Amino acid sequence: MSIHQTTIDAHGFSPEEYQRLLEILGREPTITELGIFSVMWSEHCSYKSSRLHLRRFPTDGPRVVQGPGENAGAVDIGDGITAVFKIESHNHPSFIEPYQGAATGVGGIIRDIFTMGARPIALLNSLRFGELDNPATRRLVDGVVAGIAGYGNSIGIPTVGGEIAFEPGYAGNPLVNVFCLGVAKADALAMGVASGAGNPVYYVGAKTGRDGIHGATMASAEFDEHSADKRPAVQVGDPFMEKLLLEACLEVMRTDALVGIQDMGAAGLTCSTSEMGARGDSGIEIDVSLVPQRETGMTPYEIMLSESQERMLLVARRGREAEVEQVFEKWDLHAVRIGEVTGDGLLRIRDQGQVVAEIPNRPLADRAPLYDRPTMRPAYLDDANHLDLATLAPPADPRRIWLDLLDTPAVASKRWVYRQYDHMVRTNTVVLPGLGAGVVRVKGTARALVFSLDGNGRHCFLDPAEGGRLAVAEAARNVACAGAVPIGATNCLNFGNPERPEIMWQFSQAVDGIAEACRALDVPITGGNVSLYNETDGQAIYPTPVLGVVGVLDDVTHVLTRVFPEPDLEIVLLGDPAGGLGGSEYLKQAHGLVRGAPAPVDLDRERALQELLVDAARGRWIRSAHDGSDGGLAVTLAECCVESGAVGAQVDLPESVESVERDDRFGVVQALFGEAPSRVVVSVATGQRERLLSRARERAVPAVVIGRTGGDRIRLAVAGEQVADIGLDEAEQAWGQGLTRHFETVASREA
Amino acid sequence: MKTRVFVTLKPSVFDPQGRTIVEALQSMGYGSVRDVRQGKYFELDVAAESADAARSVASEVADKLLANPVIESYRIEVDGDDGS
Amino acid sequence: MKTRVFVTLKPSVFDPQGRTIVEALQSMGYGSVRDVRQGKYFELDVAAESADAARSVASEVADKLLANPVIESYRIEVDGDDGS
Amino acid sequence: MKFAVIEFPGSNCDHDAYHATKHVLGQQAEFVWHKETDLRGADVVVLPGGFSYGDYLRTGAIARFSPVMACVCEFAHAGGPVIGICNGFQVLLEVGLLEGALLRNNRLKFLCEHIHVRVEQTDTPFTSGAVAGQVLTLPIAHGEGNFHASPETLVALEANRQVVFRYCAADGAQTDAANPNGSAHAIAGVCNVERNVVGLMPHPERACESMLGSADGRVVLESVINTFASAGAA
Ligand SMILES: Nc1ncnc2c1ncn2[C@@H]1O[C@H](COP(=O)(O)OP(=O)(O)O)[C@@H](O)[C@H]1O
Ligand SMILES: [Mg+2]
Repeated sequence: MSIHQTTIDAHGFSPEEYQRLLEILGREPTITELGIFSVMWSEHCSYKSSRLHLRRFPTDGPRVVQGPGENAGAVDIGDGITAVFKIESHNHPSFIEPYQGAATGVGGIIRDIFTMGARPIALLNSLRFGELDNPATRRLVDGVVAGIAGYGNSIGIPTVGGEIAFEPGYAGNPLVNVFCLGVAKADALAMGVASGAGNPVYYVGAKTGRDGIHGATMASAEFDEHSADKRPAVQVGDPFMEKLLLEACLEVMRTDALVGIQDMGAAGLTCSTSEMGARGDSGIEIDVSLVPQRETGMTPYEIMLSESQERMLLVARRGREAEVEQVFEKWDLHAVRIGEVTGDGLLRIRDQGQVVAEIPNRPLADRAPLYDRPTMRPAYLDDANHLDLATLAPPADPRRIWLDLLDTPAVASKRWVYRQYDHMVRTNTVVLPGLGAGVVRVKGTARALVFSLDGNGRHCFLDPAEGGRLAVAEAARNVACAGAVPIGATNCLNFGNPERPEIMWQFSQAVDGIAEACRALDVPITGGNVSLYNETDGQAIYPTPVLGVVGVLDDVTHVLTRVFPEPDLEIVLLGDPAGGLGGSEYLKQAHGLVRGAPAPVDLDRERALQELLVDAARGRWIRSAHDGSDGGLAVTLAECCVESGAVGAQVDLPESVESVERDDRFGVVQALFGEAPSRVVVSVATGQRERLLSRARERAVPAVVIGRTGGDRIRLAVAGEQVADIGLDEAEQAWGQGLTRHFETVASREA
Repeated sequence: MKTRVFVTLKPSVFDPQGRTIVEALQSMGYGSVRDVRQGKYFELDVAAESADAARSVASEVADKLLANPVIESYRIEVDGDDGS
Repeated sequence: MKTRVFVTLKPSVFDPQGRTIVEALQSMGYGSVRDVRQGKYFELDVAAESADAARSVASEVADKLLANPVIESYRIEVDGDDGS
Repeated sequence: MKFAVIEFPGSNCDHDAYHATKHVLGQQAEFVWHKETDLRGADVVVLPGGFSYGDYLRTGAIARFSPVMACVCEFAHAGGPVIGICNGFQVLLEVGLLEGALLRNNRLKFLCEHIHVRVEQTDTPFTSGAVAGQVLTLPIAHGEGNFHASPETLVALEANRQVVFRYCAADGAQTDAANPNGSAHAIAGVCNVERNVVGLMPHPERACESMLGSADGRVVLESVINTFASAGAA
């Protein structure tokens, strides 16, 4: 029976792609085969628009144990221990069902980590939403945060930090990116391979239902006004099941009865069987009628494409079956043998013995479509990059601007968010959320792992290449501010429709920027995720690469946070004192503009700054370090002062002489609220000023003493002239409540 | 008027709580309980002239707030009224 | 046999979820909803010969597991049986 | 002395309790799987925090039926010291070793932060090393920690001096703002009439090393170690 053209179209094949399918099979596909090809060749699984570009990332380095290609990347942190980490997006599912979408995103990334044989020890998330004055957005935020909390808290992996931003462009397409970090003994990494003909293939975990069928293709399709009625089945997360799977899988891996293991994520059984086979250069054969099912009457097509959560596929060594089965029994899980590895290189699917699909495995993966899509610099840039301060209304009183910025949800304390996350479980969290990068100690060693997620859609909108460089620099800088050496990176590239040349240009530029900065800062990319088609009704989100950088702190007792620890310490500004207003929070907040160009990062100077920070932490020359970002130095300083045991400061900032946008009316505003990379505010340990300044000179990092901690107010001067002054209680009131007040009356669905 | 709203997961949606409860009951010796699905139950006190009016308020409220139409469906009962 | 168990907080126990829902509804313009109490709802599939037998299994199960008598009370309905 | 840390499916602070007792305080510690039916000669039992059975249905509701709970009850009835932390406290309430129940936090959100509790009673094995009225800084991490009991039970708990920990401000004052979850009488932890079973929502085991933000939780675990040592000496 021949497959109808409408069926082929509904599976998203282009004519050329379908032709290639026919060549591979040498015949017409069965419906199950068509489904398998369609998910494997979807954007989500095949990276067909992005693969070409991702090759430009640096992925090697002396510390890299596992680069891109496996379930997660891995770097050597010393003491025979490997850090395993990855980031994943769950944007579309979270928009459709915020709680479950976010929850299953967390579940998915955790599986990627323990699949590698690593124990997950920390989670981060990076979130983007529309503005909070819209009640629908507030419900979305409420649901996403509750979903992340619901899953992470229950499974017992601390969520130790992240980032959250609000821009109108994300209103119809929020971004939910989650990052997980685990640790493994260097020699105990597990791989997603199927090899050794005759070895049994096991299915373990939740039963298969009709959830998320075509989820992988859905994640690659633009939203339109009909999406709401398509109502694709939503997966419901079961963190309890995953906790059992996590413990049982780690226990099985401690035996050597296992050949390979992979979770069933996007495209479920299809992806796990064919990828494991392809990696092991083997065939694999399963019978879908043996797959545990939650619903009756499921077809082979449905079983192969289901995205039910909390399932794993594993290949055991023949003769060692009993050991594997016993471990799962202990955890009340039943490992079910559904097939075996074969030597014929075919992915063969049976249903009660009868073959329903038979596909050569290598070509399914290797001959997946690959596109070099056209790129074109978008027309909006010329206008958007042009910022003329003379056309702006005169700035308000600096004190007023300062308080307003502190109270902006993007800048204000994220306490409302992270209070909902168990950030202390497992007793490794050395720095509580809100104080800087995530810091977890590695028990049994003196070390800690330090990690940060950063990205700024506004910057990338105005200059995607610079935005990419800035994101890498900021994430690495946040790691260095804690005293750690950045050693590896992961990334999540959230963009619009790649078939539009302007979007593809943004993508390509951002990749170039990221690649360049990763090389310069010596943080190879070990993996990541691409999420395309982030558009609603033809309106794309800001191009939003999110960078996750992981660093290692050899001695955990050297750790630093952003907070000024006590009065009477000197405050030093490291890095470039000049800030610009292009793309700044001030411009958006006070003038409603996303305009100009973000201040560029000088990567050599950035690297020198980060090395200086690591030296200063090791030498205990400094007591705190905080990276200035959104809202400029005035906001940075306020953030150093508030929070636990608040201490005030008197600071005199240099005038921003070199700023690009010269306008006398804006001199003070630029000094206080101008943004620039490679700037860090530190408090100096008593008696260590000269050492810090001389080391800074050696490394050619600008360093100026700008003030002293103490008192119960934050007083700011520019070039000797007092310009703004707020009480710690006022700062805490504005900054502490800026986000929370939006949520006081929201009734959550999960209530 | 006392109005009851029952919110249940749609039949195709997986109910991990229900499954865990059945397994617990089975290990406690209640093998005769073959399946459990867990839902939510709301008792609303609605100021309305008639059962119909109360029902219509309750169903608006269920649509907007009490139930999540993507994964849940609901049923309403009004005191002294058996339609459903 | 389909058996339903409704578990509600005892009237003396404060129900913050219900209160939050009332407040949200009032801010959404549903002033006519004067009170909301939230409970749990279980659908049990019980293998039993009669409605009475199903009811008795359900009430044992509710006593032992589904409801916590310190804070909750429950009610049972069996398909094709209106006793309560 | 030997601690038994009970592991239910879904427990996730089991490793925290094990680490604190074994590696920080240098005692013997063993995990005891919920299907086991003996406590392996333990001197003290810890029911750790987490989400036993996913907290599905109701916190602690399913875990109380685990085989090991019969041993725990027997151990408790024989006077052995038992501490339930967070989810472990919820299990102790469900199984009836302690009185009361825990409702959802009054603001409905899960809450993870450091709070203060006042030690109200020092004649339990877990508070004997504290000074009456001592204020401890401890982390909480729960969604259902709102202690509830009938008015009669509350009167009895107070009259019998069974309220062991109460939420308070940093200076020990009892204020509404210092009660994070709406608990009746600001109750953070209680004991049984015999005083050998203690349950509390805050996590002393997460506060045994100053690097983690507070070491105030040590007094709870050290109390039971010292009680045992002096009992052994006597
Ligand atoms: N979604 C989130 N989840 C958890 N923690 C968050 C989240 N958003 C922000 N935080 C925490 O709040 C702090 C401030 O975040 P952010 O405003 O991005 O600061 P910065 O730009 O200095 O990194 C960080 O320590 C971060 O970990
Ligand atoms: Mg940031």
